[in-house]
Amino acid sequence: MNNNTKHIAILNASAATAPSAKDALDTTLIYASFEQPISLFYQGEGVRQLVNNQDLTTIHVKDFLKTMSAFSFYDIENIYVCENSLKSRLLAANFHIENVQVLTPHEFANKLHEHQVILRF
Amino acid sequence: MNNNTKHIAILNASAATAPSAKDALDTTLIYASFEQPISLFYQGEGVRQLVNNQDLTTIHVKDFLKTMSAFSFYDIENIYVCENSLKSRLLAANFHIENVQVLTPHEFANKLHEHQVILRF
Amino acid sequence: MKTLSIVVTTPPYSPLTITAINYIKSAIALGVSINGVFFYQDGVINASEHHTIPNDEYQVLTEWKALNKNHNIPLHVCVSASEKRGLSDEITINAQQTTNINECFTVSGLGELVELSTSSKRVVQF
Amino acid sequence: MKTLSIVVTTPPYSPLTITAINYIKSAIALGVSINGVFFYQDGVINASEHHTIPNDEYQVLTEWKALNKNHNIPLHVCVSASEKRGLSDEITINAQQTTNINECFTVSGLGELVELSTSSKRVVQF
Amino acid sequence: MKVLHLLRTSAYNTPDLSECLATFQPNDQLVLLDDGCYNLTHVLLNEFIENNGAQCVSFIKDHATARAMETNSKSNVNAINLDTLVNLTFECDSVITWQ
Amino acid sequence: MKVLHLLRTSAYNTPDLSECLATFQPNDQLVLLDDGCYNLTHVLLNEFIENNGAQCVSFIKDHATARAMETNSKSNVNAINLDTLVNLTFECDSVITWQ
Repeated sequence: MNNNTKHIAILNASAATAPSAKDALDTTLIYASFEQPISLFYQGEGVRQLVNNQDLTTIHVKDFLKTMSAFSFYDIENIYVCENSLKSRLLAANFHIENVQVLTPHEFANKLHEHQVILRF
Repeated sequence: MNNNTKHIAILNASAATAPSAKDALDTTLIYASFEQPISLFYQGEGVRQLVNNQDLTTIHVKDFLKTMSAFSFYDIENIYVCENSLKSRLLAANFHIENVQVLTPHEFANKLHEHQVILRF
Repeated sequence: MKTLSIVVTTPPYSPLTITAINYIKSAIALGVSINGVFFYQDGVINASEHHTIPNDEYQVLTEWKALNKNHNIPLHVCVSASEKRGLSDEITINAQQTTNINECFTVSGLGELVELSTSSKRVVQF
Repeated sequence: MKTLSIVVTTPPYSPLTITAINYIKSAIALGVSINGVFFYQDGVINASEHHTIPNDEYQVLTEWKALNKNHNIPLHVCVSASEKRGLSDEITINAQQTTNINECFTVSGLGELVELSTSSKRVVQF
Repeated sequence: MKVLHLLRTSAYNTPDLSECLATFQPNDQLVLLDDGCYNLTHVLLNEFIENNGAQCVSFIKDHATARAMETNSKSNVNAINLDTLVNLTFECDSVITWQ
Repeated sequence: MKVLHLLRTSAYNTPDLSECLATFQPNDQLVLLDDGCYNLTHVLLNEFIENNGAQCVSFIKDHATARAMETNSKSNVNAINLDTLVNLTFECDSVITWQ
């Protein structure tokens, strides 16, 4: 690994039930395990990944959302969610993980612009 | 092949550039070659398949739209397009094939309801 | 007699495919006769002999095999959709003819979809 | 020195993949150094040894091979995404170990994506 | 003829709900399955229910529970299971899957 | 930091354009490629251009021609090729692909 540290953003655009949500999570954990500074952004249907009281086992899908509780272990502390995406879906800021920051679209865009590598799933 | 003839509808929902547009066309031609009464419906982004002056070869994609000129050879005469889908895309009723009937959403729904098997691509 | 054919267009790693399987199981339990399942588009990946799903996840291929073996449901994979995705029952590896499609699946043309459509009371696309 | 890594998530039968290839060719012509291409999600199907595209259509695999051989661009396919889609360099057919991934592609973990991200000036996802 | 509409996507992501409703006729049935359950709180569906009543709309209970949508929704749409969906398949004359 | 936004989908089909514009900042660049060219006549993009000017928006000429969109569009957005896109990639600081 070379020393050129980058600020990485994973922009989550898919509901928890989409295969790409799991792909985004796997990617996040790999960057974190290589000690790259990584931030998570949830926008659009992506905000549904954070919603409390989901139970994917009801549809025979492994509950990979539980893995997100390991974010603090991996020092993933920058977790941002777009307030407008929550509001337009009538979702309360009631999440199954801690330390999620609800941002206005303007703040959300500002934070996103601090990153050199942005992958969207 | 059993004798139980069905009225088949292929509901086209994808632009010409989507792989599913080709899948829809292949399916259409197979039903037609087995002499099943088949109707084509174009709605939403699907209406773009009918737009004149496209040239997929510009993006190195084989121009499968040309095959649609064979519809009359296959006796495919029921070709319907949703007027609202055209209008909301600012598209004129200027098509690269003949005999396309522009229908209001109500007429479009009526026609669709005359079919026993409806596949959407 | 209620007869049904199913078109599956979703890959094995999608929850949408689990829904299709559960729907078929419900139909069987209710006495519906399933004339066949036609795999098209990304649905053909279900037939791959080599796709692997972690042990603690829903085993889609096992379920399809059981539907084929225990309930005699024909599983047709579209030949052209398969070839686009690297699946074939006529591949050559080390000068030997072999297949990478599971034996419970039959490689068929789109004509089979026509046959299923005309022979069944209902066709449901998943 | 302009360095670039590319992430490809679209399958060989999508025009989106042709765009990615043409973008890479433009970059090379402009003197950009391509550190690698990482195939993820449906992008891994590009690496399938057996996927077939009709002769009169754009030959995606041929293009990827040429980029690898003529320009030494490493082509990494994600191992977990591959296995989900039936692609592996460790499959057993008739008691023989074999592969269904084209030899121009390297089976890699997601760690390779991290390496490419940090070693390149820009990462572009297709 | 009576059409059974199966909606499997979220109207926040695709035009499927809107295209489905454009073809809906009075005797038809709409069933929300998979991500279609996210539409339980969508304005388009709620307007439709206000105008047409809730009796022609159902959702798969397990699919909504998995997505924490059952409790989020306030509409009095029918919760059904897959057995009921199979029966609906034969009560209607044809099926359109919006996905 | 200056972001290059690559939009590859039609706003008639996905929320990508709308989510992209929500994150757009004054120095950013937006390039329409592939089905993103369909947005050349979309109301969301045209409102954006009215408010922000056309100089921060481009489209890939071949991709628009293939879709018969070059002639359909009346906006004075820049037609570019992939060489220009490669240059933009390095003139901006990062890239987001909306697809």
